[in-house]
Formats: sequence, structure tokens, C-alpha cells
Amino acid sequence: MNPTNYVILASVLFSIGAIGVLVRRNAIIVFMSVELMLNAANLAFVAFARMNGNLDGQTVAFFVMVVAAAEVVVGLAIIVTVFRTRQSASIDEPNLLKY
Amino acid sequence: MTVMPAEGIFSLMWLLIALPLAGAAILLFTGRRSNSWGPYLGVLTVTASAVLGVLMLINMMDLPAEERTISQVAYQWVFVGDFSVDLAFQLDQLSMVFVLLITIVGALIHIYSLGYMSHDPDRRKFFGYLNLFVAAMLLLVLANNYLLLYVGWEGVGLASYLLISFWQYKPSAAAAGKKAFIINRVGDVGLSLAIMLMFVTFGSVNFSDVFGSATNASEGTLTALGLLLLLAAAGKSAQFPLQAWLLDAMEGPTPVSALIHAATMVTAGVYLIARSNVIYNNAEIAATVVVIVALITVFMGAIIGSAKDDIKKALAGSTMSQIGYMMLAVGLGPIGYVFAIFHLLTHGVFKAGLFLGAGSVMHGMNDDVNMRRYGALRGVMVITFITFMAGYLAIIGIPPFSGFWSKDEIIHAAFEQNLFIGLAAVAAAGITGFYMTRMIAMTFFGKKRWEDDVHPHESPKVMTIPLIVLALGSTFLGMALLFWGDIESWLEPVVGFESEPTPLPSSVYIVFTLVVVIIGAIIGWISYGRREVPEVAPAGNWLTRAARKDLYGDAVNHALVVAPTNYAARLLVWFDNKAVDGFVNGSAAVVGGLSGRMRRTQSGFIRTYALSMVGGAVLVIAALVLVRI
Amino acid sequence: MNNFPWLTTIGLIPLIGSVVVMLVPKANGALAKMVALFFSVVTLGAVVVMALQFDANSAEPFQFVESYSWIPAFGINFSLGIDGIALVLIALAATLVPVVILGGWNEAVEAQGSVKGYFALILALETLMIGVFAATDVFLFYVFFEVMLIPVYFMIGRYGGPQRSYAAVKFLIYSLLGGLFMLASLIGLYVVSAQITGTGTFDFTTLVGLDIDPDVQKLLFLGFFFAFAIKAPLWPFHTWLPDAAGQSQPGTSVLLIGVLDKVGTFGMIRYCLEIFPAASTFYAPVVITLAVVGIFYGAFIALKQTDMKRLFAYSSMSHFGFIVLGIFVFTSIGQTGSVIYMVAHGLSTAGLFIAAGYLISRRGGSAQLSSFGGVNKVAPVLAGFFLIAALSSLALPGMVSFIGEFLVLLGTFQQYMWLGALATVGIVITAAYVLRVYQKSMTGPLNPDCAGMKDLNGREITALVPIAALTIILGVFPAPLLNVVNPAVDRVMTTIGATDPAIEVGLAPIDSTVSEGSAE
Amino acid sequence: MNTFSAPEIDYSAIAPILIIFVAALVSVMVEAFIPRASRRFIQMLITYGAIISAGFWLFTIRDTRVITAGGSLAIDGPAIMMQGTILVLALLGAMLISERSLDSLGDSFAPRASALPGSVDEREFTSRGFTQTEIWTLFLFAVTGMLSFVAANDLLFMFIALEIMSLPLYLMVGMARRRRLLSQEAALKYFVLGAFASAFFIFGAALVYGYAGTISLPGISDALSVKTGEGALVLIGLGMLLIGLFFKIGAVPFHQWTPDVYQGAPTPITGFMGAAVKVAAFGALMRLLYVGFSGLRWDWEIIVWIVAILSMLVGSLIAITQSDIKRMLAYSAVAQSGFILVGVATATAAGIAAVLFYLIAYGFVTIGAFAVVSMVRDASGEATHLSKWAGLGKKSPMVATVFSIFLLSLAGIPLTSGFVIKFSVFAAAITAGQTWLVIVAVAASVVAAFFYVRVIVVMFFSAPTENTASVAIPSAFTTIALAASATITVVLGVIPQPVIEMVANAGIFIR
Repeated sequence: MNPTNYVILASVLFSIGAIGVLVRRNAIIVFMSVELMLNAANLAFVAFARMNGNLDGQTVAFFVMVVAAAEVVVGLAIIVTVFRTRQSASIDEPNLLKY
Repeated sequence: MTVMPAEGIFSLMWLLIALPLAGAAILLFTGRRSNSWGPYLGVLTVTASAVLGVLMLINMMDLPAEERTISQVAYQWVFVGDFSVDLAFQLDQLSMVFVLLITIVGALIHIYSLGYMSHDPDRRKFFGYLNLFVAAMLLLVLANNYLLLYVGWEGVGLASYLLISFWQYKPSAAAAGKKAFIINRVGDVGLSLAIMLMFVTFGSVNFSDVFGSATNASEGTLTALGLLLLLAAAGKSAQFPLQAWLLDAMEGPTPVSALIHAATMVTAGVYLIARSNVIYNNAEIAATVVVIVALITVFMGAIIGSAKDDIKKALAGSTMSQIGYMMLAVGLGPIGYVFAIFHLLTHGVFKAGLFLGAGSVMHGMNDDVNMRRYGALRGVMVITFITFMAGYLAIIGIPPFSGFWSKDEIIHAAFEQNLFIGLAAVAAAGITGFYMTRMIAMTFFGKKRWEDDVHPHESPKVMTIPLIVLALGSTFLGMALLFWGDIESWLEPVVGFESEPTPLPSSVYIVFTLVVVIIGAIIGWISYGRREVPEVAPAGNWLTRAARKDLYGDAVNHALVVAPTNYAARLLVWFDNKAVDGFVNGSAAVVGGLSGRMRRTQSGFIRTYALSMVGGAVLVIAALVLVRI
Repeated sequence: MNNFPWLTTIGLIPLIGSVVVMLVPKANGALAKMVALFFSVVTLGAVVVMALQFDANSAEPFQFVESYSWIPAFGINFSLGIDGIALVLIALAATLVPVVILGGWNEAVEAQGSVKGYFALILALETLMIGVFAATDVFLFYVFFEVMLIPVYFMIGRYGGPQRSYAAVKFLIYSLLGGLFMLASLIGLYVVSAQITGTGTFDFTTLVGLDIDPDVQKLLFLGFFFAFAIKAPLWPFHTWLPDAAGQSQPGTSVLLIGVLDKVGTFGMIRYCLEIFPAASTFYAPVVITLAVVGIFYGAFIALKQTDMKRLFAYSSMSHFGFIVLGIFVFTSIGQTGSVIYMVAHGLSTAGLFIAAGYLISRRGGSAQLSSFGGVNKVAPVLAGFFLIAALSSLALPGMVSFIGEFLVLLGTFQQYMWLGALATVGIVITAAYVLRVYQKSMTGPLNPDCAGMKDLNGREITALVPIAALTIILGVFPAPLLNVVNPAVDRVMTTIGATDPAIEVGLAPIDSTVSEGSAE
Repeated sequence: MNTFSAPEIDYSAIAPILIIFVAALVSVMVEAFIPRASRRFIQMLITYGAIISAGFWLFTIRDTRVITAGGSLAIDGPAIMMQGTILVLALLGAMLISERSLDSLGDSFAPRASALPGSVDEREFTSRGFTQTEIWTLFLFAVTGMLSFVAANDLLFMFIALEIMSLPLYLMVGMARRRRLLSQEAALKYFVLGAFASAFFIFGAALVYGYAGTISLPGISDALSVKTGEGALVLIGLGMLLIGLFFKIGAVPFHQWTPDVYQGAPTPITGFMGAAVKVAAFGALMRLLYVGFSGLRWDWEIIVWIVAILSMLVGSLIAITQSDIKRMLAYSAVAQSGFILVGVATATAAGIAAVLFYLIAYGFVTIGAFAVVSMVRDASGEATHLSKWAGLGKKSPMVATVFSIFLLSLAGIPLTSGFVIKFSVFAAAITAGQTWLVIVAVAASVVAAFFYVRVIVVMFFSAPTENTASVAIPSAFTTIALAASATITVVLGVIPQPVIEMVANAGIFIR
């Protein structure tokens, strides 16, 4: 299969992730959308690694996974704290800081 | 004309000015401390100047005619690039007579004021201002260049301002002073511009340089110079159309009216034109305009003087008219300059006498100025009456009183120039006879029309002695100057003199004029001496009504100048607040409003922020990609 | 010439004074004032000593030159030096500061801000004023130019009237607006100098010698001119001034209008004209138009003002019109006139504001003309000084302002006859509004509210005497000013390549004078 | 298959990063094993010790110019300059974090971030005087990330450094002792948006990798010079990389987190973050643009212009109507980013030097300003509403004066560092022919001056009211940090030459 298709798929996934961030209200889902975007990047890296014929892309993908994991830790910590305080996972709920 | 350096007594020329100036400085700056002796110091300084002036006259008479122009340079005053003006004085025959007029009449009026102002708490200040005036006036006539003359010119204006509004707690006095100053400023514009034009044309503003080179300049330039100087002269000498301030100036104490607004300052315009004779001699149009302005003023003054019930205002109208005569004479050119100065001198003396006499009357009448409440004062104020009569006969021009000689010469010169000018001058002389007779009749003759609490009495000696001296002057000065002093040949080296033949012998004009004057006087006597004078002025005809309103001088000024100025000022204030400042504050408001709106975009919702980031992303990528394509 | 760093010394004295004043205990306000007065008088003394050593006929463009490397990376030096124009303006500043301290003795009240702070700010401002006139490095000039805003900002904002915040902010923002555009031009100038000489510089003398492309000049000129026009203030950039003057204490106004605003006109001569001669010539018609509009605009509005301080502000705007006019007609007479006018205006402004300040403080802070009337009756000395200042403002002949105004008009007339004639008409309106103030406040029936008004005390008189004396002495004997200003102006004229218009006819040869003058 | 060869690593050159990193690791151990009572002291010891020793090390290697760690790290002049700046700012930031005298309850951080706001637990922790010490660990990690960020020479390392820097900050933002709801909200916003931006960054990296076949910046540059086709790929990739970095520097339109986070975060963290993150992110941005994408200069220039103008104008404009001092400073930070971008857009040596200088001076002003903010308090803690600052100049003249110095510096008044940096940036821009950009910047400066000046008006020209906050007496920590910032602000304004030389000697980014 042509690696270009993977890149296109990655772009689609990235877009889905971005749209998810914009339209979903639940903090967890928003967060998952971000992870989807990261993984789209991973896919693109791997696909490009294949196209370029070097391994840099694959290496990057691993690193990104690790980073994503770290991000999950931090992110969930924050989201959980906010959830505990507000009893709501809605991302629109915390709206004290504005203007 | 050779200019001689100042030697001998003439090296004290600066002292003529310095003495009264020092007097003014001491009186004004030492404050209350000099209250007791200040007035006497004021009298002393002017008298000293007068003595010095007389000594200089004696010395000058010893000199040959062509060496009588004496100059004293103090130091280089203003110097920039090509422009260089000295602080320097010049005493010649013309300034000499002015020095004497100013100092002697000035000294007399100072003495008179000792009595007249004896009860005024601000007496010291009054004498300080008077001294300041004398100094400034002397500077005016002694300056050897136009710029320094300007200093004196404005200095007398300042003194006049201060003295008109001397009783400044009266709103009318305060307003009158301001009015005088501002109208004079209009004249100053003329003087300023004339000086500038002189510099641009000749590169110098010294009298000798300007007159020496005047013929090299184009006639257009000289005409412009002449008209500008005329504007200046009209301001200072209350000539049409800048006459409106003089009548209001009578708000000042009477000695001020006598000294400044009759004898000396108001004649400065005549001096200026006589001094600048070379320019007018070469600028026919300017000279003609001078004549026109003068004739208008002669009649305006006379008509106003005929309608006023306020004795000082009537005299002020008369002053306007008489100065108009002088201006007429200078406008006539070399045939008139000498006589203008001649009339200026005699008028200075007799008008000062008349004003002081009026002051003496007011002094006895509780400062009432309304002649309709006078009457029959000849019995209670004998000295005042007699001295006033001397002035009266002088001004209407009855021989051998001094006014006769000078006015007659002017009328004669007018006939030499032009029949109509001559006839006009005669007609005005007739009106003079009318209004002066009216004044005499209302004041000294007829029945008592005094207010109940008024007890007229003769003034103290300190006032009457100056009156007597001035009355003697009114009587004899004309003859003295003409026959003994030989005023024509005395002034000729400075202002030039020539005479033209007239179609008829001189005596015809003299008799004709006298007849007209006497007719005027008789009409005045019949109207006011023989008939009862009503205490409330009758309505009168349109001319009387107009004359009572100063021939609508104020109304015209208001309509043409004051109202438009006010309107423009209000418009600009509005513009400044709304448009200029409005723009500034408006910009601030727009920025603030924009800020307030943009602030709302910060909604606090994460997803809005994310959307804006995506929007930014689209923008960034689009910019990158589109630019490339 | 001796090598003593006069300018640095003179600049430092008030700065040290400012620090010392701040060290005075808060409770002892009187001591702080005395200290401030002492330092300002010492500064004045030092300026006088320096001025006596100034060589009016020196061939050098600048004297008392000092130069230390400051930011070599940008070719910036701490360079000082003065010509005659700078000298007289420094002298003006040094004269007015003690006068303001003495005249504004009671202006600061502890309720608003610290008393000693006010006087410390005045002294700090003096340092900056001296610096701004003495700088011969354009960058250094700019630094002083901008930093000066800060003490004034605090002086207006802390010690001013009810609307002081608004006025102070308006003043600052307006000035910063001009200043920042000037900064852009300044940098542009630096870049241009780098392109021409290879190394960028801010050194004034080097910049003057550069042959900058006229089109570039036109751009750079605008930045400088905009800043100076706001500062001066030229119509229509003036609206900060009435607010600032109306709200600030009289002493602040004196320094603001009397000295600070002169930086604008000083800058026009020194920087706009000399560095951008081609652009100056190009823009002269526009500038002259603005100046003449300003003369009449300010005067007309002054006619209708009811607040004394705002009135003086508008009148100053009119006067600044004259000053700018004199600068941009490119005649030595006009430019010398402008410099004299700057000095004269500084003195008359000081006299007016300080006298008005006495009045206002006696009437509980009201500056409305209607609050007064007949003051001459109760406080003749105050009225007298007020009158002298007012007459100086209307340029009465015999006073130094007359020489300035007349020379400006003469210089204008020489170049543009009709414009000169038009501007001369302005003197009538000046008289009208000046005398209106005097009439409304000092004469007429006594306003009952003014009945108990005390006349001036010794301290107050002492503040005004030097102003009145200088106004008259320099009017009668202006040689000390002209001697130092003339060579400086000649240098400016040479730099910009302008020549005075020729005399039209000139004097007739000597021998012909005998036959002229009078008829035989 | 390629044989694996271990990359050459110049340990000396990267020692500063390693020192801080190791200290962070040790700090984790301390949290795990040391008793609570002595943790704070030891953490502080480790932190200060690490920062100072890293600083000294950096000083000794200041002339190093090397690309190391397999091309991942470039220790060049600008990197060392910025690392030094970050370390000094970190030192000052650490001092603010150490402060315990201002608040009656202790330092600025929640004793237990996990405790529910307003819960019994929280009161319990507070009353028992618990002190949060994890903040130090997070702080050290964040500094590690920053130090790496400015030296990152390939996209992967840049991404990792970005995350190492950001993740601890997300947490630190949420740890305020007071107003915890705001703090947590700020953390959430910062985190979600930050992660979002990171995703853009890494996807952009993927696209660039797809184009260039390498993730090393010099490699990308080489690829750009030889390849011609597939322009869209690299352009979109560059765009997405820029989005990630613009987010960090708070440039419009990626700025909206800034005010919320600045306001919600504990003030010491705001100060540290506002100063140091900006340095780090601009370092990365410049390296990315100059080293990796210099070949696309004409393309990215336009973007930088647009973003610079938007940042300057929007930041300045919105700041005018702010009534909270921290929010106002946040918008001011947005505007300042715009001014710095003007320097970045020049892409000249003078521009780099100007930006470096700007970052140094701005960093100190920011830390100092937030130090003052942390001191102005009323009963409910920090009084950040502007109305409570009314008459502060009368009540506490010294503090108000110092704050005015910072404000005047931000407004760019001469004799403060703020003027010199504006001057340098404008000079660089005009030299580079971008006069029109400077004109916009000047206009924005005037608008910006308005709100800085407004604070002075409030402090000095209004009378104190009963609502006026008072200035708490700080311990030596804040005092020193404040004094140092103020002194540096003035000194840089009066004698900037040494620092100008320093940044000029730093030279350009090596490749």
C-alpha cells in the first residue's frame, strides 16, 4: 500500500482530533482527542519514515508515545482535581477567568 | 542736515528722560513709604526736566541753524544681522519745541494735580504714572530712530492706560483704559509694519538714514509707509476711524485729560507725520489720505463736541477736532508742517488750560461733569472763569489770542492748497465757535442749575496758579512764537517750509474766517446763553442724537470688529473643544471602546480559545501556502 | 578654554540637591524647601559663572564640550556642549527654578503628596532641563527629552487640581506619542548615518555634516518635527496644554510652559533645521501656516477663557506660534527673535503663573476670572507684578518680549511680507485678551470674596522681583542675549545654507543725504 | 541495516542541563525518602545549589560553540546566553517561591494540591502547617526543559524539551494556596490548550520530516536548499511548528490562555513563567527559524510580521480596560511578545542581539513586577484588583516607586532597560528595512504606555481609600529578588553597554 495513504489517514485523524477538541464538552474526551492528534502525528512519522527510508521517524514515534503517556499523567491529575472540586467533567464549567 | 554730537549741556540730553523716569521708578517701587513726599518728588523731576529743556533751548538758539540737530548715542540696542538699532537720542528744533511743551505744560499740570488730587489715597501712584508718562513722551520725541520712538509711543500708551483707568474701581474707567490701549494697538500695527517696511527697504530705521534715502525708494513703498504711519498716527491722535477711545478716556482724572488727552500724547500722531515729512512729500496719495482723514475728524470732533453735555467730553470732541486741524496741516505738506506744529503748541497750552479750568469747575461742583447742572459760575469762580475765557477766545481763534494765529495759518495754508479744503476748515472753525460758546454759556452764564448739595467755590492757589500761567500762554504764546520766536524759520530745517500764493489777499481769508466763527459763536450764545437751558437734554434732531452717541463710533466698531471677533472666538472655542480636543479624546474613547469589545472575545471557554488557535492555524498556513502560490 | 566639566557639574548640582531633599525627614517640610532653594541658587550661581566664561566670538560651534563614551555599540556618547542658544535657555531654566521654588513655596501640601517630593522633583527636572539643552548627542538629547516627562507627570498628577490625573495622563501620552515617532526617526537617522559613513553615529556635529538624501530627510524630519510640535505646542497638537496648565500648580506650569515647551522650539532650530535642511525648506510653508494659524487660534480662544490658567495656556500657544514662525522663515533676524522670544516668554509665563498662583491660593484654589475683581484695591503690589507680567506677555516695547516679538515679525516680514503683516495683526488680539484678564481680575468693583485678601509678603515679592527686573533690563539692554545668540544663529543659517533677503533699496550714499531730508 | 554507533556527547557543554536534571531527579528521591519536616530545607538546598552550580559551569564554558549529542543539542552563543538568563531568572523565581513571610498562612502554594478546596482536609493541612515541597521538583524539571529548549537542535528534542518544560508548569499553575478554583481552572486551560498546541507542533514536525527526511534543523535547512518540489508539505509543517511556539510565547491569536493562566496561577509561578518561558520559547523559535528554515525566510517573515502586529495591537488594546493587575500584565506580556517578534523578523545578527537583550531585560522586569504584586495584599490574600492599589504611592512609597520603575520600563521610558531594548529592536528592524513595522510598533507603544501609566495614576494620583491594600513585609528572599530586578532594570537602562556587548558577542545560531 502506498505510504501516502497513511499520511492522508494521519491528516484525517489529526483533523478528527482537532475537531474533537473543538466540539466535545467532556474534558476526558477533549483530552482523548488531543491524544488522537498526537497519535496521528505518530502515524505520519512512521509513514514518512517508510517513505524516506530512514528510521528517524520511528524513533520519534516512540518518544512521542512516552511523552503522550507523561501528558496523560499530568492531564488526568489536573482533570481529576478539577472534577473533584466541581463535580463535573465539563470543560465549559470552569469559567471564572475571563475578559 | 548734519547731525552733531552732543556736547556741553546737550550731553545731558538723556537726563531729560531719566529724571522723570527715575521719579516714576521711585514713586512706583518704593510703595507706601513715599506717600508723603512722593508727589513733590514727581513735581520736582518734571520741573527739573523743564529747566533743563529751557537751558537747552537757550543753547540751541546760539547755534547756527544747520547745527541744531544734535544726537547722543547711548549704546547699540538691538542688533541682528543687517538690523542694528541704537539707543540714541536726537534733539533738533522739532523735538526741542516738544520737549518744552511736554515739560512745561507737564510741570504745570503736576503742580495743579497737587491740589486736584490732594484727597486721593493713591496720589503717589498718580504722580508716578504722570512721571512715567512724561518720560515716555520725551523718549518719543527724542528718539533718533523709529524703533526707539515706538518704545516711547507705547510707553505713553501704557501711561495713558494706567491713568485713564486710574480710578479703576469704576468699571467704566477700567473699560475705558482697556479700550484706549486696544485701539492704540491697532495703530501700533501700522507703526510696526512701517518700521519693518523701512528696514526691508532701507536697511535702517534711523531718521537720518531713512529720510536720506527716501527718494530712492519707489513711490509705492513710500505711499505704503505713509499710510502705515497714518494708521499709527490715527490711533494715537484719535483720528477717524480710530477715534472712539478718546471720549471714553475722559474717565481719567482731569489733569490726565489735560496733559495726555489734550496737550501732548494725542498730538504724537502729528509729530510722527511731521517727523516723517520726507516720506509724505514723496507720497502724494498718502498725504491726500491724511487730509481726508483729518477733515472727517475735524467735523466729527466738532459735531460731537456740540452735542455733549459732559464738559470733559465736549472738550474731548473739541480736541479731536483741533488735532484734526493739525493733521490737516501736515497733510498739506511743506506749506502746513510748520503751522501744524505751531497750532499743536498753542493748542497744547490753551486746551490744557481749558481742561484744567473744567477740572477746577468740577472740583467746585462735587465732580459733576454735566453742564446742564452748571450755570452762572462766573461769579463764584472768578479766576477759573477768566482763565477759561482766555482759553475760549484762543480756541475759537479771536485775535490776538494764540489760537487765532495758529489756526488762521492752517486755514490759510488750506486755501493755498485747495479751495474746498479751505472752506471746510472755515466751516469747522464756525462750529468751534458754536460749541465753545455753548460750553461757556452753559457753564458760566445763565441761571444756577446746581444740585442742592453743591456749593461751588474757587479752587486753591496750587490749582489756580497753573491756570493763570496757562491763560497767559493762551493769550500770548501765539504772538510770541510767530513774531518773536519766528517759528517758521525755526522749524524749517527739520520739516521744511514753503508758501504758495493764494488767489485773494490774506486779509480776506482772515476776515472771512472771523466772520464765520463769530456767526457760530452767536448762534451758540442765542441757543444757550439767551435761552433757558433745560436740565434734561431735549431729544434733539438726528444729528444731535448721533453726536451724543459719538456718531456711532462704538456701534460701528462693535459691528465691524468686536462682534465678529467675539463670534470667531466663540466658534473657535467650540471647534477647539469639539473638534480638536474632541478628536484627541475621541481617539482615546475609540481605543477604549475597541478594547472593551475585544476584551469580550476572551470568553473564558477553553473551546473558544482552541477555536481561535485553529483559526490562527488556518491563517498561518494559508498565509504560508497562499503566498507561495 | 579650560577643561573643567562645567556642564556636568551644573547638571549634577540639582540632582544631588534632589537626593538631599529626599533625605530630609518628612516632618520637616520647611527644611526641605530651604535645601531645595539653596541648591537651585547654587546652580544658578554656577550657570552665571559659566556664562561669564562663554566666548561669544568663538569659532567653535560648541563650548564647554565634554564627551564620554556611553553605548559605543550604537555610537552613542554622553556628549555635552553649548552654543549661545543653549546657553540662554540653560540660564533661563536656572533662573526660573529658584523663582518657582520660592513662588511655589506652599504649592505642595502633604495631603496630596509629600512636600519634599515636589521640590525634589523640581530639582530633578532642572538637571534634565540642563541636560536636554546641553546634549550634543542626539540620542542623549532624546533620553533627556523623554525622561523629562516623568517628573512633570508626577508634578501634575500628584500635586495638581481635581482633574489632575486626566491632565497628567493626557500630557504624558501625547508627549510619548510624539517622542516615540521621534525615536523611530532617530533610529532612521542612525541607520542613514551608518549607510553614509559606514559607522552609525548620533553625534550631532557629524550628523549635521551628512549629505542625506532629501526624500529620506523628508521622512525623518516628520518624526522629529512631530515630537517638537507636540511639545511646543503647535496647532493642532496643543490640547494637552490647556488641561495640563489648568490642572497643575502654577510652579509646575512655569517649568512646563516656560522651559520644557521651549525644548520643542529649541529642537526645531537645533535638530530639524540643521540636520534636515532640505526637508525644513520643503516643509516650511506647512509649518509656517500652522504657526500663523496657531497665533490667531490661541489668541482668539484666550479671549473667551474664563479660567486664568487655561487662558495663559492658550496665550502661550499663540506665543509659540510666533516662535515657530520666526524659526521657519529662515532669516537670522527671525531666528534670533525666536530665541529671544523663548527667553521672554519664559519670563512672562513665570510672572503670570506665579502671580496668578498667589491670587488663586488666596481665593481657595479657584482660577476662575469671576472669582476675582478689584484686587488692585486690596493687593496693589500683587496687581502691580501681575500687570508687569501681563504687559510682558503682550510684548510692550521696552520689555524683552517686545524685542523677541518684533524681531520675529521683522524676520517674517523680510521673507514673506504679507504673512508678516498678517501676523502683526495678532498683537492687537494679544492686547485684548491680556488686558481683559487684568480688567476682570484686578480692576473694577471689589469682589466681596476678595475683600480680605492680603497683599504679597516678602517671600512672594522676592520670587517675582527677578522676573520683573530681567524682563525690563533685558528689554532695555538686550546685548547680553544678542551677543551670544547671534553667532549661534549665524552658524545655523550657514549650516542650512540660508541667506537673509537683501535690503531692497539700501541707504543712499553719504553725500546725497545733505540735499535730502528737508526742503531747502 | 545501519550499525548503531553511540553519539559523541560533549558532557561539559551540556553539563548545566544535566546538573539541573540530576538535581530534579534527586529532588524526586527527596520527596520519596526524606521526612516531611526537613524536606523543604533540603529541596531548597538542592534547587539553589543546582542553579548556582549550573550557572557557574555555564560561565566557565561561555565560549563553547558546539553541536553535540548526535546533533540534538547546539550549545552556541545564543543558547548559552539564554541558558544563563534562564538560570538567573530561575534563581529569582526560586526566591519568590521560597517566600513565606507575606501570607500569614505560609507560602503561596496549597499544602496538598489534591485536597478539595474548602474541605475539612484542606483546613486540616493548613492548620498543621503542611508545606508543599513537590513544587521544587516540578520547578527543577521545568528549568531542565527550558535549558534544553533553547539548545534543541532537532525537532524531536525540541518537542521533548517543550514537554519537559510545560508539563511541570501545568501542575505548578494549579497549586495556588488561595483562590484555588481559579488556580485549578487556569491549570486546566493551560494544560488542554498546551497539549493542543503541542499536537500541532509534533504533527508539523512529522510533515517537515516527511519533506526533509530528517528532523535535525541543519538537515532541514540543507534539504530546503537542494529540494524544490513538495513545497506545500514543508510550508504546512512549518506553519504547525510555529503554532506550537507562538502558543508558548503567547502571541496573538494563540494568546488567549495567557491572561487566564497569569491570573490564576500562584503569583511567584506567574512571575517565573512569564519571564523564563518567554526566554525559552523565543530561543527555540529563533533557532527553528534561523537554523532550520532560513531558506524559507521570505515565507515565514510574513507570518512573523502578521503575528507581531496582531500581538502588539491586540495585547495593548485589551490591556487598557483590564482592572486586574495580573491580567493587565498578562496582556502586556502578549504585547511585549509582539515587540520581540519585530526583532525576530529581522533575521539579522543585530536582530538576534536585540532579541536576546530584550529577553534579559524583560525577564527581570516581569519577575520584579510580579514580586511586587505578591506583596500587595489585603485580608483575602493578594489584592490584584486595581482599585485596591489606589493611593499605594502614599501608603508605601518605596514599593510603589519600584513598581513604577518596572512599569516605566515596560512602557519604554529612557533610563530604564525597557527603553534600551525597544531602541535595540527598533534599530535592528529599521536597519533591516522594516520601518513600517516599527511605525506600527510605535503606535502600539503609545497605546501600551497608556495602561502602564494608568497604574501609576492609580497608585500615586489617587488618595488611599479604606479598600486600599497594604504592602506585606517580605522576607529576604523577595526583597533580594525585587531589589535585584529593580537594580538590573535601572542599570541596564543607564549603562547598557556591557550587556549589549555580551549579547553581541553571543553571535548567531550555529548550524
